[in-house]
Amino acid sequence: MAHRLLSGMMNYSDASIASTIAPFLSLEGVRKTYPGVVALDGFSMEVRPGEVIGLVGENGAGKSTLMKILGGVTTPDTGTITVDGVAHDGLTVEASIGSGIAFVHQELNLFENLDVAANIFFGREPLRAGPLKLVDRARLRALAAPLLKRVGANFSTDTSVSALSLAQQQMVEIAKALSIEARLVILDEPTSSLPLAETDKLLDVIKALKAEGISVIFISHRLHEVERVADRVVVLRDGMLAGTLPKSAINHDQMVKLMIGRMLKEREKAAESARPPGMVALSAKAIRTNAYPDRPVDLSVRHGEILGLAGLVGSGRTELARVLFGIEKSLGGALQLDGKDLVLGSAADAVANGIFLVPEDRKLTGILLDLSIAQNISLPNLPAHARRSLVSVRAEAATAEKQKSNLGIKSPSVATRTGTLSGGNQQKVVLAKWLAMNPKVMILDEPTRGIDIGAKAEIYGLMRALADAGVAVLMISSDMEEVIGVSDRIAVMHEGQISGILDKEQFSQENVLLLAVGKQPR
Amino acid sequence: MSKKDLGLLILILVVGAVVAIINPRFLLPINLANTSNLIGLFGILAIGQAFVIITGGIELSVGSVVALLGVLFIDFIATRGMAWPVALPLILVLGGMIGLAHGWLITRLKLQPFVVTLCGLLIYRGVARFYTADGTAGFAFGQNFPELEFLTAGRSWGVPNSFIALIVIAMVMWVVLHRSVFGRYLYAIGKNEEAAKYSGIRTGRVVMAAYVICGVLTALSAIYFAMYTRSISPASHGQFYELYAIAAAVLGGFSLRGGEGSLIGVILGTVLLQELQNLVNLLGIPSSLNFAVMGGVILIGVLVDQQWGVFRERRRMLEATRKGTAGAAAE
Amino acid sequence: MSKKDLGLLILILVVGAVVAIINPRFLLPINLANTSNLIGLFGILAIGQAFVIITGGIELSVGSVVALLGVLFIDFIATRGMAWPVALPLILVLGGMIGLAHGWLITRLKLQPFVVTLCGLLIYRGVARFYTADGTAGFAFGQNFPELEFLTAGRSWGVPNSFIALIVIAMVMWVVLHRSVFGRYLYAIGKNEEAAKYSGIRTGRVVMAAYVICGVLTALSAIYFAMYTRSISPASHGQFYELYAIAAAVLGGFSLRGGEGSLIGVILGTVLLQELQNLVNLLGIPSSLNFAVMGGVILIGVLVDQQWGVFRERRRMLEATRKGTAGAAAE
Amino acid sequence: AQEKPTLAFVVNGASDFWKAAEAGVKKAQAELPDYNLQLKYPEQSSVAIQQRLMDDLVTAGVKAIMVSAVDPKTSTDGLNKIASETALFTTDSDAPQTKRVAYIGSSNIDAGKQAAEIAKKAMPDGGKCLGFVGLLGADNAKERIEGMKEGLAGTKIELIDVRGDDIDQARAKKNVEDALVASPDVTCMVGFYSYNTPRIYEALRDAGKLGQITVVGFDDDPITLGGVKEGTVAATVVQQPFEWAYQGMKLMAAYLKGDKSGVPADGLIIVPTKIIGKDDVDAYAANLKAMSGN
Ligand SMILES: Nc1ncnc2c1ncn2[C@@H]1O[C@H](COP(=O)(O)OP(=O)(O)OP(=O)(O)O)[C@@H](O)[C@H]1O
Ligand SMILES: Nc1ncnc2c1ncn2[C@@H]1O[C@H](COP(=O)(O)OP(=O)(O)OP(=O)(O)O)[C@@H](O)[C@H]1O
Ligand SMILES: [Mg+2]
Ligand SMILES: [Mg+2]
Repeated sequence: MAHRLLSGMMNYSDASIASTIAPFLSLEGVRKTYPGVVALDGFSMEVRPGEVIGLVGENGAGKSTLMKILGGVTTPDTGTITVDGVAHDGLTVEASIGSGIAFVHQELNLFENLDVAANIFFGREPLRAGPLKLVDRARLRALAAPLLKRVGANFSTDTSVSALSLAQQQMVEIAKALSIEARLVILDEPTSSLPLAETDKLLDVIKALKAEGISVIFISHRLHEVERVADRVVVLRDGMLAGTLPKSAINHDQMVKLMIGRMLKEREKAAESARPPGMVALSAKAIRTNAYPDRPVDLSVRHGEILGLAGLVGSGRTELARVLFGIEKSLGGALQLDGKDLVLGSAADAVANGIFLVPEDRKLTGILLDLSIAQNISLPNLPAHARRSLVSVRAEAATAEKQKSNLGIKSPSVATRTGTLSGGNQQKVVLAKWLAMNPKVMILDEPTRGIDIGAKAEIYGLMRALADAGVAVLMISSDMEEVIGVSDRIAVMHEGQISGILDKEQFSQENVLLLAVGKQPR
Repeated sequence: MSKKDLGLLILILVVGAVVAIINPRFLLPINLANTSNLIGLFGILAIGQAFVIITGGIELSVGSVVALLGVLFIDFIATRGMAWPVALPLILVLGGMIGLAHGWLITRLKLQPFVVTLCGLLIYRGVARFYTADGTAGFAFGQNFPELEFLTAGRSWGVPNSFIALIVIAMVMWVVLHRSVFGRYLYAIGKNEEAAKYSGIRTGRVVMAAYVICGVLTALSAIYFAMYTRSISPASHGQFYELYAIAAAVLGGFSLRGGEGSLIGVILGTVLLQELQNLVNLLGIPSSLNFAVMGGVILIGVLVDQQWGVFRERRRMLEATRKGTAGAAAE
Repeated sequence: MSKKDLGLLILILVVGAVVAIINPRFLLPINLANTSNLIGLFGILAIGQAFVIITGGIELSVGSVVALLGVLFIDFIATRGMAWPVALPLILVLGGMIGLAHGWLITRLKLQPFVVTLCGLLIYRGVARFYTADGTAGFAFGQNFPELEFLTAGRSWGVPNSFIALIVIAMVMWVVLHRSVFGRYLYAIGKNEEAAKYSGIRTGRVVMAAYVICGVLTALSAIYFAMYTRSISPASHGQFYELYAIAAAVLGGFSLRGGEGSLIGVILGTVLLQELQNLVNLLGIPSSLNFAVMGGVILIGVLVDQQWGVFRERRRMLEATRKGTAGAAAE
Repeated sequence: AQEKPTLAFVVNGASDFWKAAEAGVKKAQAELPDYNLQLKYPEQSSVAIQQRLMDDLVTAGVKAIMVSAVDPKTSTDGLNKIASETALFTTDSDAPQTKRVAYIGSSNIDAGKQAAEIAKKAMPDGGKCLGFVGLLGADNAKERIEGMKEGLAGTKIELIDVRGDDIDQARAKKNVEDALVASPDVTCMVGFYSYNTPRIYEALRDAGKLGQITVVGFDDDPITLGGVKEGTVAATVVQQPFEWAYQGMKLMAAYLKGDKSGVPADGLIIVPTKIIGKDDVDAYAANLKAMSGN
């Protein structure tokens, strides 16, 4: 294994030395089209051993497409990929793995019916001797345990993946990437569902990889993370290379400028509240959820405010949101809306009362990918778009057109399938369907997850506009900057309970963190 | 009418033309009437099945329900002397209740549709056989119900009334499926039930309604079948009818994953299947091959449809690329 | 053995005990041998089906394949005078080829398993009937194949050899399903085919292999069935056997969505179904109720399993929370 | 070929029983060159499918149909519809209330009585009989059972139960096996359908009880005939589908030509069933072979 030898001889943290040696991987004129879009257009880049490349770009810029090509999941229409000096027209998954490329996909790819160890070594199981290809289960566990430790996981190798939270699953994904004797690890938005401490842990893992001479491509919309770890930043715009920033030139404003082609005026922040908060809109009294059946939650959100809900992974925020939206039954406690008791039997009841949820998992629960933009927007309020329970396509299109121009949804028409939109635009469709209906309480669960910086700013603006119009906004977020930058008040959850509520003057990363781990703020 | 439906229609016409050339008696009014009568009976069944398939479900108990309700209907009016205008709605209600039970088990107790309706298939047939002690339910000699017989087995202007019933039901159901709020909900649920739920749709109720519709339509066709055969041996009556209904829907472009298919499609699927059966008999093909012909045609139909889809997708992609390139160049 | 399997085992023993109390002849060695013979035949079928169901597929043509290959086997050795040691592997190869064809249509041409195997159900039955011109394939009086008969219908130490064959196959298949890499891939594909593909698994081949295994095992049981009935009328032989096999798998804890189920489960499912049939006969229940009893028990079994799952999930959650809380407190 | 008038023989389902009828049709065809004779199997044994087959045959221009109706008692209207469009004859199981021209076949009641004769002869001291049949609800099964019970009335022989198997031969055999377990005191078994007797034979052989239990058979499956010859099957009641088909076809051809002399006043042409015992079996088998022409 040549690269091991090399890594022993050289110190790759010194980028100037690294740049003199042959690249591990290079792409030349890669082009990839999907129906209706050119996802990548003559893109070229190089990856040298031991280099951490930050890959940034707006939603739909082509980042995931590029990575899928490297992972062998799709093949480019034209262009060459050179790995270790060998040129390919396209890679297969085997070839990709075989040449030491490990890949953490943007969408999780775990098998819920298998345990953690089986998932980590899936497709590369240690075998027992003999022709039967039997799995050596003892060795499998022995191999998996140190990997879990390395990513800082606190669960065991024989836990079933179905019992893990999203973030814990993300850790398994990373452990899986580490398990390949990788020379290049590709992380496609690995932190999008990781908050706070876990993100730090991950960034440490990246640094450790680099120290071992392993290259990393790190894709993220959280630019400060990119700033922290990247040796070089590659910016994609509309499928083309918009520019490359050397380590010294990596800073927030430069990246944004390359990504969207101009400077962003207001830095991804919502405007200050234009009005004093009003009466309590929705309040939860001793609500108990499935995730923490013996931990009652008390929380109230007022008209006209944005209440941020922060907390560590699995602290029970999503579960709470699901109860407030009626998708899940509470195990006890009571809800009040505008001072009146509220019983939610289903999401339909919540919707009827003006309580809306923008869920965490956009593609599975937020929208119907196969329906058009107009059909998605009208879906929760279909009877209003119908005469004698027959749907009026015209009324539907009218509503959709209005929302499309209000929110700036980028698409050829409102009849476009939402599945073909970029993440940010999909998220806007989710918002649009509720905005078309006069919300009273708007719950947003990780509303900017996997969304680019431009779209983020727009969504913050929308939330503020909602609050100013008197809507009670509850925003769950694991992005510290976002919580602090956007909220009027911050509630922090710790193991199923609200551990504290911070007013604007108490806002600080430290305070949020302290509450999140169950300690008192200073 | 979608391109898919048009393709199916053309296939039906081409097959019809070929058969008519080989045996011109195919076009005799009596043959067309006989065949359209069966299209009516099976079509009503298939529409019911289609409503369930749209939601991503399946209804395997159809054949057994046809046997059970047929037995009950004949027993009610022929043996127990119930007036048919009472018995008929009663049977429809029973069908609806069976559908409701299935829907309830599927949506509330979260059982899989395949499992629930498979059990239904076994149970209803058993009950039907037990009810008559494995005997045959039929009318006594000379027992007549002129109005009922006219409505179910009679003809108006030479067209079987069962076929007319199908046309009426199809038109109503077309509006329900393709134009109504309920229909939209069905498609949405078939595509992604979870997301539909998060949009505030009471998915449980909608799915249950689909099973109820299927149950009622199955009950109606059970009555038609009973009046067509006028005798029901519960051990074999209606056997495999669920497969005919599913096959018609699949031929008509429905996906068993849900969320796809049109009402015209399922009707055309039924027409093609009945045309094939007619053809086998008319052209003197050994009837042992009947099944094989049916299976072969469904397979080829689905294959062509699928390959055609692949081809179109590819062309669309090519064109899109061209346009995309042109657009980029213009910028 | 999982808790689910244990529950099923207990159910089997309880039912057995009740029947034995009512009619002690249930426990006669001869009755146990007879029933375990059929468990052997249906069990082999059900294991094949299980491999397909694990991948999220379904194989509906099983009954027709049993008829077609049974007819061919008897025809080969009884009429055409082929030596059975030649005919037997030939039939197994044919079964494998049928499975391969299904797998190919499903994985390469992306047709739905339900559709492909539904067409298979129709086509193979048609071909079988055409092959014998709707006649019966059987042995002439006194035509004997002592070794073959011993292997298929004979007994060793009082245990039917078909049952012994099932045990051997089950053990091999248990290793394949639960210990081999291939088995692991099957589960993974059943749960998330896309992800398996991203992991570099040739999912197409794995799924195809599952259908081939199902085809070969079906062929084997077709031979056993042929040697059991010694006469096959292709119009009815094996009808609904796919439902028995699917029912056994479902009872044994398989999900038709794929990715769930154990080999022991499917065997126990088969045992329960055959026990029920035996019970109907031994307790003198009208044979018309046979189906209804089967359907009822499957429904109840699935319901209990489902409700039990809900209950356990809730308890697990409670406990997990407690532990979590305790752990946090200790920190 | 289209010019020649077509005569069709429609059976009630696919079964080997009708192979002899096929031979009869073949023989009649040789003697009726001016006609086109067909034997048709419906793809399922159900009223709807048989009715549909006949409708289609009428459409195809068939001049006369001889049918073994799936459910003759209650299919009056359907059969009358066919009778109004073509010459309709019934066979196997009569539908006397229809406008059929004639019935040619045997009497299932009489066949049942003959089975009772066999049992009485084989078990002069009496005994308990168990019956096995495909479809308990089918007319032919009911009539045979009824006939047998009538024939046994007043004797010490009793038909205690009849088990159905839905024409699933694996179940047919298992039914016999289970019966041996459940009712150890049974001394005689009756196979009412053609495949039931061979299944009884095999189950008894497997259990080593051949010869200990009296077997009464119906029809002429080779295994049944073999058993009769061996002495392990007491005797079997055979119908003569060959004759039904042969005579029926000739009769239909004559009828179409206007010669109605072959049709008796009551429209019933009974081809009697026969008991085939050990002494007759060789001759019967030879005849059978000769008829099927191989
Ligand atoms: N399978 C597909 N079919 C059609 N279009 C696709 C497909 N995959 C990606 N696209 C399109 O290709 C373009 C690039 O998508 P890609 O997923 O690479 O963007 P991205 O940079 O990863 O965005 P994000 O930050 O939202 O993850 C987008 O316009 C997207 O809609
Ligand atoms: N349906 C469920 N069944 C069992 N456990 C669950 C379920 N839903 C959530 N949990 C568990 O409950 C805990 C709280 O999860 P929840 O998703 O509400 O947290 P969160 O704060 O939103 O975190 P995240 O950032 O992961 O979304 C987690 O440990 C999760 O694994
Ligand atoms: Mg992406
Ligand atoms: Mg969450």
